[in-house]
Amino acid sequence: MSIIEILFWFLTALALFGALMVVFSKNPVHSVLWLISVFFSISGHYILMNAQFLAIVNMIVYAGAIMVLFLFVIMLMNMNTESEPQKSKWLRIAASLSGGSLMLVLVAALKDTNGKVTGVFKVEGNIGLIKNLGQVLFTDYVLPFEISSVLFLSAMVGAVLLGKKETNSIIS
Amino acid sequence: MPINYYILLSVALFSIGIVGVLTRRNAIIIFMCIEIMLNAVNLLLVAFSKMHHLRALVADRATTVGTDAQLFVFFIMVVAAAEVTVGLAIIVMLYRNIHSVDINFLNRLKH
Amino acid sequence: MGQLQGKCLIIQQKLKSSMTILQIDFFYFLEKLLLIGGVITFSLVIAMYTTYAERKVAAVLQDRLGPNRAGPFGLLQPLADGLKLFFKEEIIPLTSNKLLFVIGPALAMITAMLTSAVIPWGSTVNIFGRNVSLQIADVNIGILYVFGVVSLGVYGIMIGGWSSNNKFSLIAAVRGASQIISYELAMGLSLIALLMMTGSLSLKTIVEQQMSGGWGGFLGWNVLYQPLGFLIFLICVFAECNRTPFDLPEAENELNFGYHQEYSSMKLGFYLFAEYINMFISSAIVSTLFFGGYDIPFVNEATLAHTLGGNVVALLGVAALLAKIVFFLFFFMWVRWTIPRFRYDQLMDLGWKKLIPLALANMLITAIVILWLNK
Amino acid sequence: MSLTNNFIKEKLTNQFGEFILGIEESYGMLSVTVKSEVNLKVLTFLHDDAELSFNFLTDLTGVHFPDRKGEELSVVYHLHNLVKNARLRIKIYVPVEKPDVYTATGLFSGANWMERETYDFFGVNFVGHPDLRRVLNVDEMDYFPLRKEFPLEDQTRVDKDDEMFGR
Amino acid sequence: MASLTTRSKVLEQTPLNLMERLYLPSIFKGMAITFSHIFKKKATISYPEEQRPFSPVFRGLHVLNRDEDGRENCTACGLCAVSCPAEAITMEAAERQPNEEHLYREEKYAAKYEINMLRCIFCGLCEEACPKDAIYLSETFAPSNFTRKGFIYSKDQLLIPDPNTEKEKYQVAKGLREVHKKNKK
Amino acid sequence: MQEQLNINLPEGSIEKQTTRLNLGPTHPATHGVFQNILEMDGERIIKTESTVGYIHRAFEKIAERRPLYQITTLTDRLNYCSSPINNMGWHLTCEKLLGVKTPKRVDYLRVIIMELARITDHLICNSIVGVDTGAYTGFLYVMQYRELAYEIYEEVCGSRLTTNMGRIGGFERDFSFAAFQKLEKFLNEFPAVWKEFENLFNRNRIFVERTRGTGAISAERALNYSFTGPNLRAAGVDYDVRVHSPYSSYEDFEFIIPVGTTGDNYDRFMVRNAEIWESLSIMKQAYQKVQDFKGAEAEVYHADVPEYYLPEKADVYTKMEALIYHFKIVMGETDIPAGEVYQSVEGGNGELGFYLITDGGRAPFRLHFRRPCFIYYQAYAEIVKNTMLSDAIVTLSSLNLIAGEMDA
Repeated sequence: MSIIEILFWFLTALALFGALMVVFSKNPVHSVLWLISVFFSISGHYILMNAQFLAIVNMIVYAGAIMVLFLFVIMLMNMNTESEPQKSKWLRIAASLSGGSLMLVLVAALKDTNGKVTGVFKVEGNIGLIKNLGQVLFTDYVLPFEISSVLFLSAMVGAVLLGKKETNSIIS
Repeated sequence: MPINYYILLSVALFSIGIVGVLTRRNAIIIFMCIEIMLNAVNLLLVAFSKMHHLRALVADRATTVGTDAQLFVFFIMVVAAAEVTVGLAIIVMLYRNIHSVDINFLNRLKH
Repeated sequence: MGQLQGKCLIIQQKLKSSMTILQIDFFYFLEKLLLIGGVITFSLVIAMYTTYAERKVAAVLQDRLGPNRAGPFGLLQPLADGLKLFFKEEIIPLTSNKLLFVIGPALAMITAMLTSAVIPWGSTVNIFGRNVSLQIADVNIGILYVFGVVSLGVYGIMIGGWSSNNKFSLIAAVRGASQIISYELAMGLSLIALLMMTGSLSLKTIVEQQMSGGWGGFLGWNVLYQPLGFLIFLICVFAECNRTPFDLPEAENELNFGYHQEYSSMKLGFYLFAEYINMFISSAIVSTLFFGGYDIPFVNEATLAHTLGGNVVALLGVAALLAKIVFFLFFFMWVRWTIPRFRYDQLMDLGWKKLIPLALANMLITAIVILWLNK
Repeated sequence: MSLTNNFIKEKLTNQFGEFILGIEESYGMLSVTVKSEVNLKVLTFLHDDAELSFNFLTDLTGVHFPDRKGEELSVVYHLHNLVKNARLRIKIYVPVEKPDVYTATGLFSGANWMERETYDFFGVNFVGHPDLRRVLNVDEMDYFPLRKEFPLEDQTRVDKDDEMFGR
Repeated sequence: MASLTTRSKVLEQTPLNLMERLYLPSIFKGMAITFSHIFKKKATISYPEEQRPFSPVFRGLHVLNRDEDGRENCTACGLCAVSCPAEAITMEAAERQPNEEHLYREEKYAAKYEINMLRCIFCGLCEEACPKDAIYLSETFAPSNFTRKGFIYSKDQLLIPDPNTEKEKYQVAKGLREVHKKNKK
Repeated sequence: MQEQLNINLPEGSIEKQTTRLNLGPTHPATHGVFQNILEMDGERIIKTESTVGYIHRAFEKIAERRPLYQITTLTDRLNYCSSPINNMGWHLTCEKLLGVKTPKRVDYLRVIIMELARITDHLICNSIVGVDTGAYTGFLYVMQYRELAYEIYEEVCGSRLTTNMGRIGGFERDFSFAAFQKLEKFLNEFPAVWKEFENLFNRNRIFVERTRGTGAISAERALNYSFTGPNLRAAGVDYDVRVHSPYSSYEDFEFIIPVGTTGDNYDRFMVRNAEIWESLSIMKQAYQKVQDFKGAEAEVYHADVPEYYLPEKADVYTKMEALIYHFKIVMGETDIPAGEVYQSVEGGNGELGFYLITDGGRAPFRLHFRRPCFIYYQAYAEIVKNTMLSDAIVTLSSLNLIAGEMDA
């Protein structure tokens, strides 16, 4: 087993375990931390596929910003194991079963595909590098790029408006 | 590394996300499970982009096939970030009004 | 110079290919391991002595004598402090979240150390016929990597502050998190103008570009072309390191030392160390990006290498970088012991309403100038 | 126009003739004793009258005279007219069994804690005070320490527990 | 509000001008000030090795005085104990026996003389009260101790060294005392 | 479906959106032992409940068992940043009661010491405002000159912080040559240092923005709250005991009363700054006047009142009459007239009043201290309402709340 394979299996295991812990840990703060580890392992996968830009952006955007927001909100709401709402046992079992069967169906459908011929790791292929991505982004995809920035702006304004509270109602 | 492994990994992550959405009542955790699902898709997109790129490389050394998939990932991240800000703002608003993030409370919206 | 650059290029290519496929030959592995160990030890020692320097500089600026008991001039003071921290009682508050309480300082320390991986500490030295680059990893997205790690730095503060289950700590954690996230934006924007000029994200490339300027490299220093960008970057670095005037998360007069209020023993030590390592690394990055990194000003390294030999020049370069770092460390302390701190809303105001527009304007001007020059 | 003691005296006697129990002048300061039930009226008059306008409460405190039967507790107000620079002392006496005094907090916000302090030490019950709690002593205390029946310490110092002082 | 006196002067809050609004000039001005202090004389001293000089009238630890012949001055009149606002002084008087003239100057002396240094506030009233020049406050600090009991100074801790047996130590203590006296008039 | 019917909102979930924060008693900014329970909405303060603290030392009770001269040591501990003013205030009260007339030279010496004490008090307050906004260094620069001021105290009375300085009728000894020398040094060197301190803060935008518009109180409210001293003057009322009821020959001196306009933290800071300059000018005038005394007058340092002022030590050892007076004074057997006195001085924080009732006994029948800090601390809740936590801290220090004075 080459070092790359070891890394692949390690990252895969970490991602799956982390994802399971996100779902099953009782304390929301722990969930957030596990989710961060999931993102890290996915970033690792990106690096293995030589998509360095996406790896770092994934880290900055997800781990550095989005998860901080999650943590922020959870901390301010002071959620912990005790305050965590629980669904009834049967509902949870049913949900797990349905999720599992979805996975089963998908795996069954995909298991016979002839994927083994195509390897993903090769030295060649520098599309993941920032230069190539930028080239394409600012030529072919410049319109979606601009639209997404508008989306960002509106999301920002929306979040601020939602988060703003009528101060006088509280002080009085 | 065969593409199959990546497909299976993504499927597994996606399913875990779905299980999370179905089993939990905490709106924030549900939100996080949706993020897992998005990431599963991202991973798959990158893997496919890489696969197609390698295929095309055989024919043309200077090809940029597959770049768009990675750009899709980029855009998904952008949308996810926007979605999280608005979503969390809504959850905070919700929490402020009913002091809970239990989605079952959202039934109150019906009345 | 050309020869050197050629060599560098070869190494870079080698390095890059090694990075991408992670095929590792043994000597390369050993060399990097040694370098990592060296950098970590070095950072720790520097951080230790920065605590000493902080106290001494504060004393000197305040007409005091400062630590002078442990060893000559108090030089063993950091060791004494470290020993003391190790032997202090570990106190974990009963109401705290114990696991996270322990993880907090560890995270702070790790994120502080991670950035040092991409900083070029010097050019290459020749040991036993091998050209060893004095940089742990020359990734081609070096600056992005720095930002990635910096954006993680907030976790140590947040987790530590929250898990202590203390309201002052929580306020500090909230302040710290929002401050760091807000100033990251201005920091990134101020650098974009620089990146437009350099056209590369690799720190090594940026340093080499600066070295090729006139007056032995001095005229190539980016600070001469990006003074506003430098200023914004420096201010943001202060904010990211939680130093006065942005030391709101630990504002001792308001929040009783903020997020590490409940910590004791070496866990507290980790937080304090992490702060000083952050300062050290930030100084290194500022020197690298704006002050020519390991460039010795007014000296042409290539010609000097002919007379003195490459290794000596490389070491001199390391010394030059260190001198710049020491200056910035002193600057950090000098500012801290001079000015008052902001209030929370003023801090946000400065970050969002002043620094970000300024950085954007700087970006715009740089873009226009570059376009105009290229026409 | 300066505010002489005689003028103040005249003005007060005209207004509250039958309520004034005594007027004296000690060390240059006019000191007026009034009946305890009109203290607030007097203070309000002094505060609001255009010519007097004693609108600054310098001090408010209590005194305990154990020998004066029926008027053991005294409350002393020191007023100041800043513009004309005149000081005035108003005194009232109440029995220790029923130490009810109208509060001056409506007139002077600063009287709040001064009255709490007086209550704390002398047990004067300020009627209408918004928050009459102990301010300097512990909340659990059940006596009023500045009254004369509580001796400071035994002067012969025989039974004094000096363990805390290292004796 | 109208001015009460003719002596007032209003300090207007002038708005900051452009240079001041830029933050940096005033920050650099401040930094220049702090930097200039690097070269100033240091105000602190390394305490146990160096000690700042006390004024000759400094009120430190008490000393019970003897006269030239080594006899104790104190006659146990109790004025110091009475004048002590902190009630730190306790004493017990005793009659001088016929063979003790070389020990005590007066007919009565303090058999027990204790000062509780935890209670003492070093106000110097005991020294002022003493009609026999028997107690004075010296230029020494109160030392530390491990127990509360250790702060109750008994007579032998307070007494000045005997000039007959420890001449030099007595001279040292006395020397300070002479300066002391001269300056106090 | 059963689940959804059982949904109950947690109690108080909608109303309670604030946090309760204990500022003190072990908070570094509550210099002392007082406590503020803050009701916070984020960083904004909605409600404050102030507690004075836990160091009540029963000075008023103790004073009922002490001869007059021993009470000086109690006044030391009121506002310990400027204890000489308290000492002198107490001596002035006793002198008023006993009808003792002090010579001019004593008055001027007292003025020198009192203004020195005022400088040390304001200096501490203003530099602590600096410390609480995060700039520590200025504090240590000016602290060196408080040290010098303390050395002057030491030369005069032998002690530094709790001075117990002076006696009824004057000083216990004349100022020594060293005291005058140090005084001159102070007068010569301190202005430059204070100028430097002002340069560090006055026009620094960070500092100005931290203090302007925060913790403001209007003149009307300040008067209603019985504010005095610099805090009242910052609100714009030029009330100063030194001018309104001159004591210790303050009427002989030329000085102005600086007043602010808005009563915010910046005004308080600036008023104290300006008062330091005025105090320096008064000290210079007084020093000049003291130097102008010639002949026997230049030796006077106490009033000629043998019944109240202890005789010379040399006379006590030799003269019978002196010994008798000595015993009478120390034992507290001197005649004290029955009466009622109110005397106030301009303390570091405002009007420090002594209300003394005697009944002919050797100790006061009742002694009440009007402690300015105690009186204006109650306005703190109103001042900091709707400001941010950081402002509350700065307000706390710029009001110059001294625990020793609050809790007598």
